[in-house]
Amino acid sequence: MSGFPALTSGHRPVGVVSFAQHDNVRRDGEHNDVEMLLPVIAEVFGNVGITKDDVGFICSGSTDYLVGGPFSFVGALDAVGVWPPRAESHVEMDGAWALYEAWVLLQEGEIDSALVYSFGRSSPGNLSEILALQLDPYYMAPLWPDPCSLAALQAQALIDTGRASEADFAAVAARARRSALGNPKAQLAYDRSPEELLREDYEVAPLRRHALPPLTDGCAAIVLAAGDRAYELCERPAFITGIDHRVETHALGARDLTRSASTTLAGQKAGVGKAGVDVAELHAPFAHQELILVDALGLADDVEVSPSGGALAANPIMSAGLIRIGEASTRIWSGLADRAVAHATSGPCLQQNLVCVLEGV
Amino acid sequence: MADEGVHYSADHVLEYPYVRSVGPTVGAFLTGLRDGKVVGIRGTGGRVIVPPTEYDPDTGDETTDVVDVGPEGVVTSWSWVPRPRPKHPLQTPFAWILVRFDGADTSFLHVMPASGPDEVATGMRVRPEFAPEAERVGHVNDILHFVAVGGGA
Amino acid sequence: MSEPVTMMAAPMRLDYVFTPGVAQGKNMHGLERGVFIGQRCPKCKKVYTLSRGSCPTDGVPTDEIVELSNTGTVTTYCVVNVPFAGQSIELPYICAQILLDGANLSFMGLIQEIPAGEIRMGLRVEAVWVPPDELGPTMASVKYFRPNGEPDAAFETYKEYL
Amino acid sequence: MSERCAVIGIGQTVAKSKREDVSIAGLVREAVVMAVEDAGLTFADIDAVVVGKAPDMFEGVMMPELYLAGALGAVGKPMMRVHTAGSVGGSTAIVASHLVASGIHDRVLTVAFEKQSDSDAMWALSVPQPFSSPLLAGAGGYFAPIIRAYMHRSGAPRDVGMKVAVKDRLHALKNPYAHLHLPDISLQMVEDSIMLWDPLHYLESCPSSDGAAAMVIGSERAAAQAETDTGRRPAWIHGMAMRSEPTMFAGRDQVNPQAGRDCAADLYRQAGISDPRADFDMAEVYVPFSWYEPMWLENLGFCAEGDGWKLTEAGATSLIDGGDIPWNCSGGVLSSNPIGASGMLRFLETALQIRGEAGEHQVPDARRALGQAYGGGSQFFSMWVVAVDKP
Repeated sequence: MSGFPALTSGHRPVGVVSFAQHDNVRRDGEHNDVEMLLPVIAEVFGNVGITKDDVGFICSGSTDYLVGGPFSFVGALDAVGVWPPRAESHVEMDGAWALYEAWVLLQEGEIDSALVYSFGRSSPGNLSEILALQLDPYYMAPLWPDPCSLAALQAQALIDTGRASEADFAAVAARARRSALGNPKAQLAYDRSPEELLREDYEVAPLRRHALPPLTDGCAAIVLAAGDRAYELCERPAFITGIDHRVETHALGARDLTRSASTTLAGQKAGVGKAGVDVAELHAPFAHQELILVDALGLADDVEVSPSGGALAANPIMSAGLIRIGEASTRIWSGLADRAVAHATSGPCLQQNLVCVLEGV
Repeated sequence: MADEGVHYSADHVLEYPYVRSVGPTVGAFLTGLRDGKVVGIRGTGGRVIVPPTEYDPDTGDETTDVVDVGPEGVVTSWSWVPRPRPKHPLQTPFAWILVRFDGADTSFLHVMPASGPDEVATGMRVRPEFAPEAERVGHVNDILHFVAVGGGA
Repeated sequence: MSEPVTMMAAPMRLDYVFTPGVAQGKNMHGLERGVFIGQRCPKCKKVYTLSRGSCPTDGVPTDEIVELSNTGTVTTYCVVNVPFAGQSIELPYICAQILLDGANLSFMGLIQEIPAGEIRMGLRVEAVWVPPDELGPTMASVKYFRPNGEPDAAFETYKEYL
Repeated sequence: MSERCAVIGIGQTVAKSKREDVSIAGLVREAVVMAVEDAGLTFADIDAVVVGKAPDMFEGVMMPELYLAGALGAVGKPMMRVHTAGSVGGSTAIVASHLVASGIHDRVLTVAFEKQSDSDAMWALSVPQPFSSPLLAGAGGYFAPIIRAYMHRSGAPRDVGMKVAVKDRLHALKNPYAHLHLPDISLQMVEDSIMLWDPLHYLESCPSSDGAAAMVIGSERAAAQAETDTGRRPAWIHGMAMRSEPTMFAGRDQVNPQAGRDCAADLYRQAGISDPRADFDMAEVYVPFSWYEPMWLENLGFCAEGDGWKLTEAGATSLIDGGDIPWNCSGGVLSSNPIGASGMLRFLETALQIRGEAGEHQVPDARRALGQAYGGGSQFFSMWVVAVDKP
């Protein structure tokens, strides 16, 4: 045991001690949600030699619209086996927010560990249409704008400021997919030059195919443990030294799309700038959004960004944010990083953002 | 007969005819569209919010007076769709545009026909092309699309 | 100026492909052959009907396939008198929880060939299947359940499966 | 360590079958603005917002909290969205309270809502799934067989459910926010109403409502400030608990679910409750179908198993009959059911009672109250205890 990192006064040290994710695939037409989760839950417990009966709280993240039936999270509980009855909750959000809820509960000291998981599939329905239902139901949803079209509005606004160009987007995509070559869970990985990528057609101008995330089926799970329990389960826990999330207005025309004010604020509250950052796993589904996020978090040039390939390499909806926290944690466990930042986003054009600072001792 | 490898799948349709009550503020905007005009509402610090909401989108403060805006405006950002999706408002190549109506402080999302990305630009002046009066019902689609004012960027 | 706009139509249609999964596929493959399939949990040994692939209490895959009986017991029921969207059966009708012999979980089924006033807990029933050429990978292959003439089951035999 | 926290602001809309005069944001804001002002605050004073509702398909807006962020004054703040089926209103209040109990925030706004009239509640609750049986029974068809099992086990006479239906509607007459106001309600009227899902009559079932409920949860410091500013006393939270169990498993007791019993045990341990019937002055419990009152009386330990119906029959749960442990003085879910908000209304009503602000349906000198919500197939439970005294 090596002690705990410095924390905000009154906070309890809580660490990520285990992480598992499903293979990220374009379409799993074979398994249902429970069957996809079963091996992931087994792995996340198996990694640290515990069972479902050892955790004090369970929290999941998912959304009903992906498969077109209400209460999808209810059936998914069967992948855990909540018997005898368990303290359990669910957010209709990315699993990163389920992790936040568990972290809050762990702060109170009654429990020492928690299971967090999330699941979601892009393949059962048409995600471009489904996500339009997240928009203002009177003014925007009736027009059925798809996420790529809205992201492209954001990208164009960024180009208009002169702070970035299509070539910058291609450079982000090329680096992310090259990094993904080293990630066995990546769905989309290649070694292609930005110049080559810029020859692709527009999907929605100014975004070309390379600037878009893949459509992914997947799920993920994390075990959190507090205090000494973290060291019992993990040699070098990834302690959460700051975590915060903020939301912006839904009205795209009332926001500065070229800045992520909510990420900046969450990053400040989480203490990103208090010390140097070795690695940042950013949930930027579209290439230009990584540029906005790096800027919003004030990350220095030497910070390694999304070594997993990020959401451009695999974007399992409702899990891609939680996976960023998992990926950043693996860097702490292995000693490749001492201080990491993980980020999750939700809503069109980076409407809601969570920032988590992870440190090893 | 081996059970292994029997994978079924089936089409599943979720289809509901939602009917939304819109309330006085959204209603004012939709009523305006039906009558061929555009209105906004005053929010925090007197700024004009278009499309209008019951609250200032940043502060949550109650909004106050309904005010006429536009009908012309300026494009604040855009994206260009070469291959429209089946539910998109236009089925030939078009641009999504954020339009700040004259007199407004926020922008409104709609569409504009464009055969290429060079036919739309930030800063371009545009105006709405309304559906014929008899066809307007009080819906964002009462604006068929926007067109450039004076025929160019 | 006419009346202000107060309502807005917002029709919505989304198309999906539904994937029942491996375990339910096995159940459905059974239904296609006119057979109920159960799946046994390797830990608690309970036999689940209509399993989604895991034991709900142990959280492990239910891999062992068990063919179940065509007969079972009504554990509890209700008489439906209310019409609602999606319903296609003449009112009133009986919905019952049916525990198939050899299974450890009941499921809801339609009971016919008995007057609504004679339905009771413990009634022994059998499945009536659609004609062989109409069998499909769906619960719709079971037309309904009907009394099979056996004496009622004792409450003790099904009290844990209400 | 856990910090003290309390309800310091309360807001709710009048529940109605169709609120056709407002948008979704307009409806939610009625409750939210009322709760914030009730606490003597403005949006600027709120640290975080926690939103709850039942399936998004009721309104056809996916994750509607994103669209509502501005309406809720949540811009620039943490915002969360909870969904735990029918228990969601209770779970949402609990998640919000933990944000304060953990010491992270001082003032958290929590809101739950449903605008079912944009659709038809039955749609979202009975989406037909491919490969499943065409037989659909609706929510009552799911619960009616469980009620029959309870009647069989307890030997309760058939009219107990009808008595609950009358009692809660009489309570509702004293609550201006309740959806159903049936001045002529009587046992005969319930019995004469159509038998929906035998043994449940129409008037033994909950309505379908539009409505919203909101509370501000405050820290000890915030509670003191609110009391000074508004003169309203805080309703101190003495315990909160959630428990879940699987929907179906071999040997599951759906009449008296273990998750409910475990949740109550954990709650009572936190709040120091040894005899719920004696220790509480009132309770607001999620009773969407009349028979769930006697079932939950047993599940929550207000009497021995099998005896719940006797309390109901004796009038113990009736405010009007001067019962010793009034349940659902607001009229309960049987009188107002904006599904996503129904659980929060239970929690909110307990706080209203503790503050002595329940008006005509106030329990005299209510000092400690139980709020409970449940959902799914009687598998998700959320509960809290609020009291006049500081914990």
